[in-house]
Amino acid sequence: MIADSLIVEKGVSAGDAWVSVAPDSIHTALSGLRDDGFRLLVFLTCVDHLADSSKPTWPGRYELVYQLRNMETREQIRVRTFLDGDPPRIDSVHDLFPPANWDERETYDMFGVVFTNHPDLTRILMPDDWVGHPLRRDYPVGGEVVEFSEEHEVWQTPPPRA
Amino acid sequence: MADATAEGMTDTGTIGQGVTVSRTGEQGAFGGELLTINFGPHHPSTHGVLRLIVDLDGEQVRRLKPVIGYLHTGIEKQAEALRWQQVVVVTDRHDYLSPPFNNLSYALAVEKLLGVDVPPRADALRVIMCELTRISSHLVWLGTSGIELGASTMLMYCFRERDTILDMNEEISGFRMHTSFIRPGGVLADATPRFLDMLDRFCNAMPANIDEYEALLTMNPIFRSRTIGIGRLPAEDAKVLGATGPMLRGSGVAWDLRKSMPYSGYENYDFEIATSDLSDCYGRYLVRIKEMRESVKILRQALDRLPDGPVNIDDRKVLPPPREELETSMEAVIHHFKLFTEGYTVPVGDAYAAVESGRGENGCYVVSDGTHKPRRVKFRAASFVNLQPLERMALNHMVADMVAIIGTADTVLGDVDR
Amino acid sequence: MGVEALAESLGQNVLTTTLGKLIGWGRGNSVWPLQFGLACCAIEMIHTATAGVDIARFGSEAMRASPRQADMMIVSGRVSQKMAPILRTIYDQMPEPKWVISMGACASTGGVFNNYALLQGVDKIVPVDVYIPGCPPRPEDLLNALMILQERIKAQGITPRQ
Amino acid sequence: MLESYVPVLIFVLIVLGLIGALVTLSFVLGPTKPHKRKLAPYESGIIPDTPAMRRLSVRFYLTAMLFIIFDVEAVFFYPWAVLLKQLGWFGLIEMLVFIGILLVALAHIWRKGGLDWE
Repeated sequence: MIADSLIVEKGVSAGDAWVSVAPDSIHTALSGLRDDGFRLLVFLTCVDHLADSSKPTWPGRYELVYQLRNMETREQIRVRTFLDGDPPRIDSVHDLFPPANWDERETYDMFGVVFTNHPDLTRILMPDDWVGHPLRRDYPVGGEVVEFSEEHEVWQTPPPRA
Repeated sequence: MADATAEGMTDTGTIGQGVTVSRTGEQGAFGGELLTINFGPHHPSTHGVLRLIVDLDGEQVRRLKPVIGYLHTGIEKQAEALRWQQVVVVTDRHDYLSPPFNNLSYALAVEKLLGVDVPPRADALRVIMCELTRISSHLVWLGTSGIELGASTMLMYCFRERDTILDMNEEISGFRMHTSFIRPGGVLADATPRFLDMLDRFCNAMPANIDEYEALLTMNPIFRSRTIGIGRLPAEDAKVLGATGPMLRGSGVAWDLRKSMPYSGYENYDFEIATSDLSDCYGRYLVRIKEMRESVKILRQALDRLPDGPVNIDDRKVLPPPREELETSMEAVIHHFKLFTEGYTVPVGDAYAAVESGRGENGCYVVSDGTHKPRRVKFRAASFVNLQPLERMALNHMVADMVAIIGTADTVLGDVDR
Repeated sequence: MGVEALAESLGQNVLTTTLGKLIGWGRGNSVWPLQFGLACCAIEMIHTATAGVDIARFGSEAMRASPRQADMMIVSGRVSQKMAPILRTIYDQMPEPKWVISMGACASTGGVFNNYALLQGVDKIVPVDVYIPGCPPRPEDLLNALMILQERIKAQGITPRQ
Repeated sequence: MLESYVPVLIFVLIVLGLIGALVTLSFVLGPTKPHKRKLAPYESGIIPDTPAMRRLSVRFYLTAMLFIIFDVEAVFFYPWAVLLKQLGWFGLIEMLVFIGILLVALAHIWRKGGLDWE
């Protein structure tokens, strides 16, 4: 398993075991897990905890989530890291898990998380000249203004177009 | 037929590299220059708005770069702006060939957070709707892949059966395609006797129809010569690339979430996992045909042993009380009012639930911050990952074979772009 | 072209109206749709083209893949920001007597998704003739829209709308 | 003497008349509004920036030539088929020799690998 020195926190959330790791040791932690048999990266995504009242303090605004699975023993584990900075930076793991290549490009496209030494870190879903990263919490939902709906007042400031 | 260079496959370094596209007119093998063409977003054989930038040396593909995003609908951002029960309507539409599977992965994730289990009848109805949708999704794949390789009768036969499935969907939920049938806490409505009767007739008739498809394609020399040995994906690379579903089982890996990590009662149905060791387009065709037969067996078992009882959990905080109770009890009115103005809240935490959809593992990762709106809803799209081996499966194949390879990946672009 | 100038100069007499009826009848009964399937509505469009509902009875069976041979573009599905310029290019590349059916709520108004990613209604970039509500509309709705369009084409006669 | 050719003449006139009518009618009746984007090459929705004219591989030329040879061979069967009765055995043997020669050529090409692509 991962060397205990790397683990910052450990726990079980709704039936899934998870481990929290410091951002700069993500590559060693994942390669350790991979050698233990967790060879399938189910998905990699980011959660933006801006103005998140569910916990008093957050170690970082962006929480990167790596869900790994061991296909022989059917075990699953979730590795989290908390990032800050504008743009937040972290090492790429595409050499350990090939599916991470596109997942990282999508996370960069949607959240602006820069994955260092990624072969082709460009936008994958949005048009190439798009400004802003849509899934950040401070990015408005956009779309048409809906009158008399206070829901849409909150979400309505349109993105700054290039 | 030049099959893909196998030895270059297993080292993970080059997999999924950002492919540089040749604009300079590199030299091809027979003196011609590499021609860069767009197998573009608007193309009849790309099963949706997928764009492939292809470097052609004469007829052979030397380099291939998928470009996606042409159907990006911002479903994950939309889900953050909606309440917990409203997100179900949005989950229907990202993989529009298997709506109940998307609902089921979202519902299971939310139920994990709520810590509730649905009654057995709801589980059985969920299995019935999911297996029906697996058959209808495979029928769309079989029809479109058939017509792409020249068998236009396949389209007519497959969509004839799909019409009966859509009529069943309409009978039980009022919608043909996006049924929104499976919700956190249970299902939309109980099965009507007419639905059970239609399902019974469907289970009796379907095996004969599948024999009809097999009679058309399985021993058809044209179909076999267009698919055998085309788009080879060895088992080791399928696992390394994270492919799931028929893409993985077509390479001989017996991994099916319904068997390995069973959910909503799949452990008490007996069916086999359809695998084939051919690991090429023909192998994946056989896997999907066998999967349709297994789904009919599951449907027959689910129909015969349909448990009775309630269809939803009776937690008034999550699901509205029945209508007739509103006249009598005040609490029902209060619950009803609270649910339909603010919606329910889910305990803080995050959960991941995955189901085996027609395309592969269709998962949903939900993060809740205790408010009545999800903090983050991430859909693990099977097509998004199954599209990545395309770069390597289509290497050194002819352009015409690329049509079969795009077809065999069975990607739905709404699922890829979300 | 020649005959339009001729039609204006001759004014509405017995010659141009009967010729107009003939041309309108010819154009109306063989409207070739462009195979422009985007999302869920495309599956219902295929249902319309197959034996169950059979659009061939209305002369629109030949779903052309290239815009050069198409008279009508059925925008079936949601139009994302990245797809909008491509949709406009394909509409421009269609030969002149051309019409547009906007199939489904997403094509007509952005539908369920009122956010940054979708074009809120395809009539923002191409002139639309017939809108079909529904998400996705039934195949019979598409046939109904086609019949409405056919009446319009027959009524237009020699000089189509623009 | 030329009377026997009148049906052919009528046939040719009908064909030319029909094609002529179709082309002129659609040219005259169809409204045309040419503009830059419409005349751009269609590449599934993307306006290509790479030059389309590239030096093509020799295989295309080879395949085209093979097709022409065996297509012209097929044309010779028609007159022979019409006069099969009058020619009798002599015509049959003559045609078999003709086919034999071309079969030898086909076998040679097949063995040399001219038919498959790479």
